[in-house]
Amino acid sequence: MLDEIGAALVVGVLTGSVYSMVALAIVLIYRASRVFNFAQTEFGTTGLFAAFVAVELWGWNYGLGILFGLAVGICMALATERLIIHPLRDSSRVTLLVGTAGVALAAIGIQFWLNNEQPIRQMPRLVEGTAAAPFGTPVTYQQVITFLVLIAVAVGLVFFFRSPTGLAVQAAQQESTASELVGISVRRVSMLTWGIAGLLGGLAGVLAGPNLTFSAGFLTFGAGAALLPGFMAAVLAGMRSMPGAVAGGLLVGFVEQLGALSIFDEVQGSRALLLFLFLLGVLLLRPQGVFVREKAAV
Amino acid sequence: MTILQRKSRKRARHAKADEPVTETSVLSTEDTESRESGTAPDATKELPRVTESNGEFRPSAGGWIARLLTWAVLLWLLLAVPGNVLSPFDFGVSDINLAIAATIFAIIGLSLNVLIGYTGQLSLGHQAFVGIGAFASAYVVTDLGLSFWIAVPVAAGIGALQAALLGAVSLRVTGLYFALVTLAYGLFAEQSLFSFAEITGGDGGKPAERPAGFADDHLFYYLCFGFLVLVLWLDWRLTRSKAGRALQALRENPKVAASYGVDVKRYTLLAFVVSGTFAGIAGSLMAHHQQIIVPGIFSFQLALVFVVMTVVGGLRNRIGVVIGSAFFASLGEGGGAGDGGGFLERTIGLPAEFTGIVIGPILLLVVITLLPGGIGQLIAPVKNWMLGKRFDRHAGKLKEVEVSDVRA
Amino acid sequence: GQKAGVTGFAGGQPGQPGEPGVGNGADSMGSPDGTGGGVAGEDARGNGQDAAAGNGTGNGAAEAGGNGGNGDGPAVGDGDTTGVTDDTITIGIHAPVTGAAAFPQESFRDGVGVYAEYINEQGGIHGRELEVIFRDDGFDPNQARSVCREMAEQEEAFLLIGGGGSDQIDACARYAETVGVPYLSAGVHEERPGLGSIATDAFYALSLTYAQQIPLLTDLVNSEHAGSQTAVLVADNDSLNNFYDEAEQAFEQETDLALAQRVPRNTGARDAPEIGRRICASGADVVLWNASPTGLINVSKSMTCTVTWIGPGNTNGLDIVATGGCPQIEGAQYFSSFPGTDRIDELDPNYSDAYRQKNNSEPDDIGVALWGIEKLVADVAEAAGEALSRESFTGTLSGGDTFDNDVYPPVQFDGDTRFGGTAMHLREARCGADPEFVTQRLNVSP
Amino acid sequence: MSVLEVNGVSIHFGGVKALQNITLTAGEWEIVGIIGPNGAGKTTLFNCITGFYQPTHGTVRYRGRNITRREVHERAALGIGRTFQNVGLVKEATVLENLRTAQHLETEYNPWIGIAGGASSFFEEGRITRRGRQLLSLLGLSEIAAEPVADLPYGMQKRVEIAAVLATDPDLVLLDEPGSGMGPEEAHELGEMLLALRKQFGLSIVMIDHHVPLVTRVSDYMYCFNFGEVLAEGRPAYVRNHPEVARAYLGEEPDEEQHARENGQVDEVREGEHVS
Amino acid sequence: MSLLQLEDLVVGYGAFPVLHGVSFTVDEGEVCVLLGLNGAGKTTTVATIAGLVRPWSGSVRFAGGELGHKSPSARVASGISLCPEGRRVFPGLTVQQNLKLGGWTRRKHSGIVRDQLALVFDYFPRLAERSGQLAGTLSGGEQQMLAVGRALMSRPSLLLIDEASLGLSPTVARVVWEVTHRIKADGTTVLMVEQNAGALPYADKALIMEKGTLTYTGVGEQVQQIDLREAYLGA
Ligand SMILES: Nc1ncnc2c1ncn2[C@@H]1O[C@H](COP(=O)(O)OP(=O)(O)OP(=O)(O)O)[C@@H](O)[C@H]1O
Ligand SMILES: Nc1ncnc2c1ncn2[C@@H]1O[C@H](COP(=O)(O)OP(=O)(O)OP(=O)(O)O)[C@@H](O)[C@H]1O
Ligand SMILES: [Mg+2]
Ligand SMILES: [Mg+2]
Repeated sequence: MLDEIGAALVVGVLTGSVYSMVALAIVLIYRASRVFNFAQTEFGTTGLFAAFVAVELWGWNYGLGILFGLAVGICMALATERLIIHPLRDSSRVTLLVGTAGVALAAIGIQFWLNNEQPIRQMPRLVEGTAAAPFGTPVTYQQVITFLVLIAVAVGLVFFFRSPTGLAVQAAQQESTASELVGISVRRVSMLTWGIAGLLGGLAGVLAGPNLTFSAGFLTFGAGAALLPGFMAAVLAGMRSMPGAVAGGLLVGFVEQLGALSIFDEVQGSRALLLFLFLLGVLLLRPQGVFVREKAAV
Repeated sequence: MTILQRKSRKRARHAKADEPVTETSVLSTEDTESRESGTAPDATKELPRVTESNGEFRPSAGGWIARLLTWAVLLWLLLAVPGNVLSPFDFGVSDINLAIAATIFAIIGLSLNVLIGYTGQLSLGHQAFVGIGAFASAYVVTDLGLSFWIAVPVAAGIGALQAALLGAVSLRVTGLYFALVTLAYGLFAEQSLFSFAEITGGDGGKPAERPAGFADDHLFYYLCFGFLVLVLWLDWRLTRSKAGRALQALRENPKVAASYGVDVKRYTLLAFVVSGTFAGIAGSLMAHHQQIIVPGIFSFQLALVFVVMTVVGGLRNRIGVVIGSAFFASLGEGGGAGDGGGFLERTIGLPAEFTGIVIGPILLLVVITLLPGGIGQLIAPVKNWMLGKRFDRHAGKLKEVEVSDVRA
Repeated sequence: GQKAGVTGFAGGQPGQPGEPGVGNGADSMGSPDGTGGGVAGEDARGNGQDAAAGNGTGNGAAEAGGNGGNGDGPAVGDGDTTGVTDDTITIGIHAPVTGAAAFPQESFRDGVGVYAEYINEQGGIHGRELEVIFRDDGFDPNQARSVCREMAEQEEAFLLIGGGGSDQIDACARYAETVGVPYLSAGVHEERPGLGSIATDAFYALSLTYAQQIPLLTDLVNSEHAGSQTAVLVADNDSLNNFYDEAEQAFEQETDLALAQRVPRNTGARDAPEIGRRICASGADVVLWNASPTGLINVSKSMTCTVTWIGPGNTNGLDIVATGGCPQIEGAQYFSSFPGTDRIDELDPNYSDAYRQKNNSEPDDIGVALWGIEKLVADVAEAAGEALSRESFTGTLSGGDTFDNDVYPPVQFDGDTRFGGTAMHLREARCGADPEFVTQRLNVSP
Repeated sequence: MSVLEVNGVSIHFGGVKALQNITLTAGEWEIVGIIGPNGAGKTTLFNCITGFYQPTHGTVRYRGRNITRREVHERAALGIGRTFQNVGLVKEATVLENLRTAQHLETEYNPWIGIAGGASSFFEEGRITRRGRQLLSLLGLSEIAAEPVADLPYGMQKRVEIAAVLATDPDLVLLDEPGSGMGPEEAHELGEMLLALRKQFGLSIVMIDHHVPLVTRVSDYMYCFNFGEVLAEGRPAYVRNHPEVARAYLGEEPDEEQHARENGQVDEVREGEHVS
Repeated sequence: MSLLQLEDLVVGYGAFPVLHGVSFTVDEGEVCVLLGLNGAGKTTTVATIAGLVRPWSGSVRFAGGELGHKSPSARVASGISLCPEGRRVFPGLTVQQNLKLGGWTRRKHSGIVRDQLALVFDYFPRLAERSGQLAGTLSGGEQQMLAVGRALMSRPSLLLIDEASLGLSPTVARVVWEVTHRIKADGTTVLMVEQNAGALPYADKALIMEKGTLTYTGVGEQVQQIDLREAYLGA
């Protein structure tokens, strides 16, 4: 039992670190554009596909392939901003949400199509091998790297939001007319944040991908599905706090993983059940979110 | 309770004496008692009569005939063609199935429109609402052996109940929290609830017989169409009555709504219940349409399709939502049948099976960026014209905001 | 009758009155009782137009009724001839090429109709050309049912073939049985809770079902992995309940079973580590995995130990699984009802040439599977004689003859059985080889 | 009997003491004016009366009934109507539609009957539409009945807001800066209108405004707030010329001796500021 | 020399023109007041100058150059700052953050930002008191002060103020007008929209607008003589 809980903790933190990375980007975009970005994980899957193609099919050097994947993720995010978000800037939030969902679905469709010859893919790891196996659960170097990158990114984002540019990002979202009137180019700010989100997405993709097989929609609905847990984590963070998003992702990962305990073996969908109960509990106890101080400034 | 209080207030007012207060009376508060001697005539009595607006557009005789003809063609398309009556087309099984799916999706779209459009709350778990309606209906018919006509109200009631419960929980919070709760609920239903064979009959699904007299696809279409008309009626009356206006005020400015006396919680719950009822009805019809309803289809992707079709149809635009939903139903049902001539396969190598999943979302993006108001925006001029107004290309268009690069 | 009416088994099979499962067009409720069906069939013949009216159930068959074509009395060979014209026979295949666990669309695009083209070049089947239509079922039982309905009723397919995905096969098979369209597929399960047997009327499994392959699996363990500890991991789809129970029991009795449990259908990041942990903790070295291939690979990637994967056919033995899963699944042994491309040329020298002739791509093992099934259909139709009808086709197929086309293991239906497989081929993953799944043994029978 | 009695109300937000022990009454058919520097707590008092804020101390009574803990919509049902400092209307709806919405409590059918399309709902809808039009014509707003509120100039929106509050059929109306965004001419008209409406509808009015001449002209009684406290109260002329008020609010030299003598002059200065 | 020059400006919303050919100039170092009834088009005029609304025809020239289709943010960089109607503070940011953002175009020169901040706090001590409060929770008048302060932060060469006195107590309104007078000395030109006659004593030039056209222009002494009621009714 203790072993199982230990394993759940390890696996929860490892899967959770991908959720956290997604949650960070979701919070970032939400703070910048007031939209829940459904395409976030597809920036990652697309980046992963690109890296895979570069490394495995074109025979590029691994590092170059990863950079290429990240670049594709960023480009996709920028294109989304220019082609969908910008033209829809005056529309309601769910229209924007549907726009990003459309981007995600289109990306998945295209991945499906271009990939249909070989639907099951594997990307080699950055560093092969297992760093440790606490409680019988292998922790790969890849996962250790993912976790470290997550922490670095989260710290970076906290500082970003404290910087003048970070302030401008929030200002642009809260009162875009006024932002223009103080000289902030809403357009540039928006591109900047989407670019960062694309980078985060790409990172999640190229870091999470090698641990599993991947197929179209890998990070959205596939084996590495992190969109919905990422969303939960982001909401738990009140859609604003960066450290909250990280903690939220890890927590969601852990709670979900408790469903894997053998006492729940007979319970169908124990993970979803636990998450649902957990969220209900959270909402009843702390309606304003878990990781938010009321009216926190940053 | 509140109504009673209000009535008593009115009585109190009518009990006042008759002398009007004079404008010049300048009294300090200490003397208020002495001023308790005037009256104000009841507002409604004194208000001037207003003549109804003048100079309204009236179509010419020719205009009326054109409109009537258009109506006739529309009715023929909706009523005669699917039944292969007076129709040069041969409506085969896949066509009629598509038509049925379209009506059912339209009801789902309208259900979601109540939530997203009227209350501004996003539901990411609507597949669960529909699914539970479907299994409730199948259960009533198959396990309890009762009639379809009992199953539909039961499904609607269960839909209403779950929406009310979920709504009550999430009323404590607003905005994305409701989306989150519905999302988690949907996943829970999909992975946990729908895994109970007692409810769903197992992965192979639960049979759901069609009602006597409607076993035939064509007849079943008319049944579904009837329900769609009913839902449209309810939805129309909702928006045209006090509840709809209260919801609009709530959505735009809850403080103002409350200051008008709108009970925020009560009306939000009301909208949830209405939405849940519609979803339950749709679920029931879906079960009897499929005849065996499998739990596997009620996945998050379906919930996403529901949201997408509603928004693409056009929030708060009934006809747009119906058209958008029908369109997405055909994308889903038709699967790969989109690329008839194999045109895309020859040109860009896109196989027919993938047209739905590749072209569909791209089409969606094009529609939504060109028409942020959805399909409803596109058809608004036609609709207005058919309702006897002047044809105005700009009707339904969102207000152009000539502001450069600024989010208003 | 109706415009797109589909011919049901409106009149019984005159040649074999009382043959259970055949000729009881009205019997769509799954009654195994041949007599009742026969009576209904008798009645139906009198009614001609409405086959089902006879026994008053009116269920399913009411739609299937219609132009039975045999309203005017019994004549041998004269039966339901939907899909058969003087010069064509149309058959329909469905399989998932989109959806959660799709097969490569290219494989189906290229593989479907290779044998048809080949046989048509040879003069067809009694002068009739074989036409194959294909529909994607999107890995969705509802869509499977509706594409099958479309193929049967609108496209008037003579028979339907399930290309993969047990839930879709189940859904389509059950539909096919309500309207009496012959339905052929690889063996999957025999029944599922709540819905009963998959094979009540028109269903024919051309290979061993999962459960029938259990003895093969225990034999495999005992012959090649003697002394190993075993684990049984089965997807939690309820159609596999039966398989799981029987496999657990068999492995318990005949091998050293260390772990038995159900696994989620799509094993990804969140469950793979826990499953891998349990396998390694149990000490098993041979693991029966009957769940999705991606799950197989994901679990194998998050394990600290190495094991030999084994399992029943067909999906996990496909080359695409090895291509995606190597090197982790090295040594995996999966049964399959068709050989890989490494052995097909020696078994049936026509396949590769015919494949290349139709397509400008290299033949693959999915093509072999399609080739084999089309070939089987053609063989049976050939044997059914000139006067082809659904009745004569199914009559021939289930008449007790063995059909061996060198691709599929021999198929034989006699008496009541709807599961005509007799053996399986065995494929083994050898990472680095070409193809990476080699055909290790042919025609392994229980 | 007073219509409104605010008794010792205090509220604070973190460190900010927005209201401290405020006591205020408004009698039947009385117009009470509130002035005071920015951030003095005027709007906060309205929020306490209408229920958007819960006072930390003190009670709010309406016609003798303690309503301190009532919900906002319950207070509205009792007959308290209010306008907002930054225009409280449904902006995307038309003016007439807003008036219908405002008659929520006047619309006497069950919402479910409305959804089902019961006959009574059609009848009521017709009635409230007519009543809405009557109100608009009374306030001279008939011409813009079909305009979406968002397209109207600010001053016009302020007027529509008053029409909407009247549509709720209130007994007590709280007006938060009704004259803001209005020119002198319009502010003058507004004053006339308020007096007329009070008479016609039998209203008690509490109003906040920075147009001191407007407030002094229409009020029967006046309060000046400062730092969450009542600085001065009494008849308008008294409050307006109160030295503390002059210093804290009007920014004039508090010269108590000259106070009486300079009354007229002070008036003129302010007349110059807010022509009315 | 005129700093701002509007020529035959036609602006509208949707299909309806609101300004029907407005022309006027504002000279450097001038305080100019734009008066007019509700809906006259005052807001539209200043919004066009700030770039929030695109003119249909006509030209806006600033410091000798045509502004054309420059974005609002680019105009701020070139020295135009607007305190908009309806305040539009950043509700989720603190007072201090709001003001800092007002100096966005000057963020490279921390000295200027610091000086301006001190100046704004000096003009409006209430803002200094509340520097850590979220702007959304300020009272209406406090928000208005913040909006004016924020517009001052970039030390613009042309300051546009749209009804600054709206919601301000007489004292604070007077402070705003005095500020315009004071910054004139630093070379800042001011164009302010007002409905309040109290602003007139501080103005060098007055424009009166009616239904989208200018009906009156007065300079110097004339300005002090304007009787608003007569001006509106009599024109
Ligand atoms: N976004 C808009 N869409 C349509 N019409 C508008 C819009 N904004 C303003 N108008 C119209 O333009 C005209 C001028 O409006 P503007 O706001 O410029 O007037 P204003 O002089 O500033 O009035 P106020 O003193 O009330 O602020 C008004 O008739 C108004 O109805
Ligand atoms: N929710 C809140 N959180 C923190 N402070 C608040 C809140 N609401 C109001 N305040 C503070 O309380 C004080 C009183 O605000 P209020 O809005 O009542 O002022 P007001 O008298 O209406 O001023 P104005 O004339 O500017 O509208 C202000 O200083 C304001 O900053
Ligand atoms: Mg206020
Ligand atoms: Mg204005």
